[in-house]
Amino acid sequence: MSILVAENLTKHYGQDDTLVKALDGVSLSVERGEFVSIIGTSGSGKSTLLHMLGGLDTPTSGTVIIDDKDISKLKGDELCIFRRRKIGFIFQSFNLVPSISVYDNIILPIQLDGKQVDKDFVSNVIETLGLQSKLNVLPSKLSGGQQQRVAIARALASKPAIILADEPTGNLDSKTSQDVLGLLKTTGKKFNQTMVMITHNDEIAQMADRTIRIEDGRIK
Amino acid sequence: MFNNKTIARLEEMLDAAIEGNFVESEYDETKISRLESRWKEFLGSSVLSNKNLENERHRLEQFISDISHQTKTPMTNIKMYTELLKEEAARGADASIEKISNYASMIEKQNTRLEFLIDSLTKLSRLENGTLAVVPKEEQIDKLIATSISAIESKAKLKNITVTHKKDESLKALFDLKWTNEALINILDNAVKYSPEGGAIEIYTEQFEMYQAIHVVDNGPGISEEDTAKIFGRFYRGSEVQQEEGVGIGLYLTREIVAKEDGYLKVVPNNKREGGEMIVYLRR
Amino acid sequence: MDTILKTEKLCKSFSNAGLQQHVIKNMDLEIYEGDFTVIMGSSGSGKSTLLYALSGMDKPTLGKVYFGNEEISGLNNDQLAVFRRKNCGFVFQSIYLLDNMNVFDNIMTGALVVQKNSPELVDRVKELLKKVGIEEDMWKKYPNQLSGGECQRVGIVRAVINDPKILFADEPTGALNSSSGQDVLDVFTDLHKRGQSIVMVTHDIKTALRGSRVIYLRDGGIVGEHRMQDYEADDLAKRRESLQNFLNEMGW
Amino acid sequence: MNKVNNKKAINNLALSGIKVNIKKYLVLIASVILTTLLFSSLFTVGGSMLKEIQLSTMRQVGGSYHSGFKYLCQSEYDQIKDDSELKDINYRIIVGISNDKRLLKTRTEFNYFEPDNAKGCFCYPEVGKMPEKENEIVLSDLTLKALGVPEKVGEKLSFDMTIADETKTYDFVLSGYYRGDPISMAQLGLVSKAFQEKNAPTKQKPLPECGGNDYAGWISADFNFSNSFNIEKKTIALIKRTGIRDDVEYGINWAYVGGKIDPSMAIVCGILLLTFFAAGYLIIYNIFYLNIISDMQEYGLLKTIGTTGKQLKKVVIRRASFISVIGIPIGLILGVGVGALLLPIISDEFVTVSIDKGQLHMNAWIIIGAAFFSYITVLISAGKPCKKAAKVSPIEALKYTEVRGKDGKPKKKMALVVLSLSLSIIVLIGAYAFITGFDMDSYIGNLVIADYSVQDATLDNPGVYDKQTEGVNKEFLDALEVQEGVNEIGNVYISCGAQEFNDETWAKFEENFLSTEFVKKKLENDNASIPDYDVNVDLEYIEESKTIEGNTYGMGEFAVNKLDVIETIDGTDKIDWNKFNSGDYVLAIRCTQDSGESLNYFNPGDKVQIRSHDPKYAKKVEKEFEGKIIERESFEDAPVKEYEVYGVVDIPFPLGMQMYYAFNCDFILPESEYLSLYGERNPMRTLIDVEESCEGKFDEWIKNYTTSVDSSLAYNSKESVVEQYKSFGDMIALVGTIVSVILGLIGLLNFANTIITSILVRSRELAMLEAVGMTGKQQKMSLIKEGFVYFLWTALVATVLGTILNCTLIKALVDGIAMFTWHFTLAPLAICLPILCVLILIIPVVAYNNLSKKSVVDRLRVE
Repeated sequence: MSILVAENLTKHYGQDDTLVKALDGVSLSVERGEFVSIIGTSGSGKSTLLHMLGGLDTPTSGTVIIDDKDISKLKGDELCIFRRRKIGFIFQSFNLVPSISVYDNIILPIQLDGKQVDKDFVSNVIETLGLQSKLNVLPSKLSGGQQQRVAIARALASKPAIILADEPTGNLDSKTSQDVLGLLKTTGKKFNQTMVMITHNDEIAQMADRTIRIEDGRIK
Repeated sequence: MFNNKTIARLEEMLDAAIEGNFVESEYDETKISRLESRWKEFLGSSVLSNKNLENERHRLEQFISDISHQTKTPMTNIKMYTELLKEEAARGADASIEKISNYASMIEKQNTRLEFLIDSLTKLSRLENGTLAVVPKEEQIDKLIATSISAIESKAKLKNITVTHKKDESLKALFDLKWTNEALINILDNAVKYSPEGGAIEIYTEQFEMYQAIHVVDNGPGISEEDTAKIFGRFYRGSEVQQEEGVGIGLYLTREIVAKEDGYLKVVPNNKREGGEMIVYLRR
Repeated sequence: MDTILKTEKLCKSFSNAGLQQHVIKNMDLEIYEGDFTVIMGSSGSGKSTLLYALSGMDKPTLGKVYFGNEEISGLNNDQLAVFRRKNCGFVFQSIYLLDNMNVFDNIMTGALVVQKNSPELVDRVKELLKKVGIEEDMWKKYPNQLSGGECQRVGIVRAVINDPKILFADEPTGALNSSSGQDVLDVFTDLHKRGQSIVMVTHDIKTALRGSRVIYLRDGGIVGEHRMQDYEADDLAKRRESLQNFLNEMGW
Repeated sequence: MNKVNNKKAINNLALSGIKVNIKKYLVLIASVILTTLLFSSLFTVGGSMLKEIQLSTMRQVGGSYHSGFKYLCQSEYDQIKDDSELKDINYRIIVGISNDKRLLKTRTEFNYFEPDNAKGCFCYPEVGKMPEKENEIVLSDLTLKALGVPEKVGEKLSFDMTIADETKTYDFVLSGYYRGDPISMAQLGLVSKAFQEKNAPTKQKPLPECGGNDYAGWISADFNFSNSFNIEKKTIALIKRTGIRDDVEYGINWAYVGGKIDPSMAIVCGILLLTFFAAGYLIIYNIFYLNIISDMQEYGLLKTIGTTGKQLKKVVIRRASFISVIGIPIGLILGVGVGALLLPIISDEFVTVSIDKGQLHMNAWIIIGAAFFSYITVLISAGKPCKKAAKVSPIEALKYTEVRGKDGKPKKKMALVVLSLSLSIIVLIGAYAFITGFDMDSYIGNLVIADYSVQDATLDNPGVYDKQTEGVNKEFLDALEVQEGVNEIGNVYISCGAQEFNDETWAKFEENFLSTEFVKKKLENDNASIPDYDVNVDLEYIEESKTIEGNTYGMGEFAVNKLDVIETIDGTDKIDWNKFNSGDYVLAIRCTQDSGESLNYFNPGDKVQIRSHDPKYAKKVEKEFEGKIIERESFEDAPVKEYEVYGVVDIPFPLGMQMYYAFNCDFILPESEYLSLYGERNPMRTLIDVEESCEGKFDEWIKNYTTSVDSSLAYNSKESVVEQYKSFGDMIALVGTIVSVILGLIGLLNFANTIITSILVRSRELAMLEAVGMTGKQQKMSLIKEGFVYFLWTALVATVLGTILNCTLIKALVDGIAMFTWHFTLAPLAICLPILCVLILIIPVVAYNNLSKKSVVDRLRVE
């Protein structure tokens, strides 16, 4: 019962002499509750793949089906709402909203959807990520590792169908990276959360249940 | 109350769920669209939960069959040696004491093996069905390491393997002392088993913001990269690990125990370093 | 080979929201002239920060940096800019060509900061562009009309047009796919053969293979060093194997 | 489908966004304040002036009521007073009119007023109370002054009053008084009901049934409808509905009707309003657009985590409204403050002369109007970036860079930026040219022509009908002779009436004047407001009567020299006094229309006849007039003398007398000839030139003479006029400076903001240049050079467009107004451009410095 199925994804930039085949027919599937890592050197197309899977960019051809919904058919605000409910993002540069407190950042996707905040679930997530003492602080006051943990909490809080992490430890030193990866792995298990993480470092990839290798836009 | 358009939609959703092919219609800011997403989520998690149960049951069955398969060998050996022993004894006075003692020691060896397997089986079933829940509390790391070392000291002496441990009273973590002791013993047990005669096992700790790490380094062959990947596989099968008794089950048990305490296990494959290294990360 | 760059007890730390992050911890390092030095290490190990400190792009928090026997760590921003203009060339991962100028003008801007405009200069630019495989028809194009590889090669020409004593490169193949990556690396190797000293930061083995000396960094300190003969395409397998071992040792 | 409620999240995002980078939003708020200030001060001044004009017109009309019926009897009044359509109705009963020598110049009408009616007619006693006892009376301070009675309640007074043709002296006790208004037609006196019933009992029978025309006892009813639109139609409907006699005399209060606004002024005001709106819009648009674009990265991020386009729009609009909620009120308060400051100065000099000048007339519409105007501007300016935010795709926004053209060239909106920069300067040039158009001399030139001019007080008082045209009596002239330092004296005599010519002259007159298109057009223009007016009827009347209205002036040499000579028989533009004084020449004038065209009644060399009006030839003639026989003087047998037209002149305003007839075919005879033809009489006006040195002494003498010796005389001196209208000049200057300062500020704020934002947006590019080796100094130089390009373009566009605007629109506007003379000026450029120049030098350096606080590496690495 796979939560994410990508079929024959291609993405081309520019035309004729400046044609770049970022993705060249990529197919993959992720089971529910699985922690999958996609590894490839930079320029191998892994970021482009993640943007396709997360509906941040539309593929030149091929389909992406998440939770039985083909998102390449969704457009504009509909895609936005799908993202808000079904996909949690964790970026290399954290991408927290600088103007609102840590707690507001965490529950923002839920509030945007007008849902009631599931208080105990959220406080459990906050507890697990050790953020209890930082809730009404502005993100800019936190260290890189702490900000990434807030991003993880935000992704988990809306119980998405899948979490997509783009080089989550790219900006962190080795010690903090180990912490963040540990948290990703344990929270994935604990909250039965399907996760896909992309990285260029195979030591990090080893943390996942399964690893997919990508080279020049194709699965090896 | 509800206009019948909404009720019609709800019925549709129920029928689709029963047939197992419910798909959300479209995504907009209306309440009905949000209801559909949450309905999908519920179906998903319920499917997931009974899927998990089914998986767990499958894995347990698989495991029990592995263990029972593994108990066959020592049992047949014990039967065989007891037969030999009886024969020797039947020869009355000219039975060779040396053979008898040999057979006895073999039986004894198989016995400990059997004992270990049965023991693992009981612990595993208790762990899985939760009768013996893992209850993490703030404990001293040094106490944990000291007790586990003492448990394997005698085996280590046999192969005169030195076990070193840098003490640090201040280190604390959240774990269930009894169960985690069990897990650490398995690791040390393996280390002793695979270290050459006169080798050394070094245990040291490393502090992170969220975790305490316990490194167990031995100068044995270590574990290959693919085996490491397998250990972290979700449906890790005892039988796949080489038949060297105990490696598969022990590690599996350790991994489950640590996972239940929100910690995790990391193995440094032998192509990355000399010898074997296993790291246990416990939540601070 | 004599030293061209030396650091003494170099420290670099960033304070972000009150937390002091020590990225480089009193490092002593020597870069030799004519060497193709590659700095490797896992992400967050401080390799880019070291590169910027060496090249005078950023001032160290503590310790000293010497270029030859001139101490550059004490210079102010403008003096640093002048130092960079005379002695350094830069190639960046995301290339940073000026979007509002065509290829030719991009290079001329870099040149005119140092030299006066002259027919010889124009010829040299044309010759260099041809050498890195950028033909005449491309010269009037704009950066967003070129492929990643082509842009980077233009970036390299811009960096070497003032024939700097040292060429610094920060993950030059970072954003390129493997084929254009190879073209860029060939240019570097060719420059190195003609005696250009290069200091490059990378986390990719294929790039590191081109170096003559590899330094491994972890959490702000140098953990090991590995020397290789100059890069000849033939003994690639042996070279890769020895580098791989070194890196494993370093816990890469 | 009921919507999901996600207001909390939107609000939180919107407001916190502002809290975090408060510095940027302060700039936005400042721009909103400035625009609101601009609009509200404009509206306050405009609104108050309109209200004041309306008020003063009402004062002239004598009432603030929409409409009223005159000469009703009691039964007729009862018939209409309960009509449903009327908002309110009350009445006054005419009693009598002042006939006292002391009140010659302050005509006072006496009525019994219902209290509300008194308020409506602006004569409710401010001190004291309404009259109750028979002998109580309320008067205006002007009447009291004329009577020489101190303003004290309870004061006894008596004066002659005519009630129904019968003049008697009445004794009264003052029960209250109010501030009379010099410009209203007549002062009002309030008598008690008892006095009215006793002396002028209320008429019981309608007017047609009782003859005679005594006014006493008739009821004047005044009433208001629910609103002041098409009052006349409603009044006629009221007559029909109540069944009152349809020939009842009704009076519409033409203050409400709002006089005919001449189209050209309307267009010009429209354009001015438009430019103000454009200037305001441009401040906000420019600043909003550039600042919201810099938030694009945040919008991209929000889009990734699932904020829809619509929600983003809500965030942008909410932030814009938040800014307006703060900015607009402050702007309003400041605007009203500036308006209040400006108002008294402006209205002081404006043509309306009324007691409550310069009061701030605040009404809600002004405030709402200004606020609404500003909020609309804010919403429109936030609109475009709003659309951009909604459409943004997450990826591009995250690494938002400048919009790239197809060929890779960044699409710089240079044209738009330069235009917006230069617009505010162009408007400034236009405003400045208009304001400096007011030239004092030409303004005064046609107001005073000699050091002093003495005439009867009624001559120049717009409120008085029957003016005294022989006011300068002998005593004054003799006293004047003796005064020291008097250089020259010029007497001006006038006799009003109609000109008669012999058949031959009349035929010539008809041929080259009456039958011309010019005359037809003038008549039609003058009577445009009279429905279905037929010009031929008037022409026939004139041709039949063979007479045309016109005065005959007699002027001394000193006065003649003040005339504007248009043409003369000997072709020069100077009058040879000896020749003209020979006694057989006359000067004619020309007829000019509002549009500025003019046509001579007679040309030099024509022969005209003037009949003598010497009293010794006057004889009494019975004439029937409206059914009554009245005695009239006629000069039928007075001798007629023929003169040759020496030349055509214009009579300056302060020299002549204002007469409002369709035509005034005036003639001017030399003083001696005039007196011999018309007999000895007092001059209408005497011009006096005084030695500089003894001007002070003379001024004192004349002031004392005209107040205590002979109060019927009035004088205006060059000093007083200059004084009076100097402040008019100051007003224009003040308004000009304030408007210019606001516009200048707008221009500069716009310019500074554009430059700063264009630098900040390119921070990475600058970092790259620094990395390559361009030092800070070099960078600043290149930025300044770039700023200079902007400066040159702005200066060029501003000069060119400014000149065009100046020579077309402003010239038309200025020439349209009498007191203004247009002259080409680009002075504001001389002030603005240097300031802009300084700005270009400072801003890039400041912007660069705060940019380079961060190290080159950080600026490069910022994703």
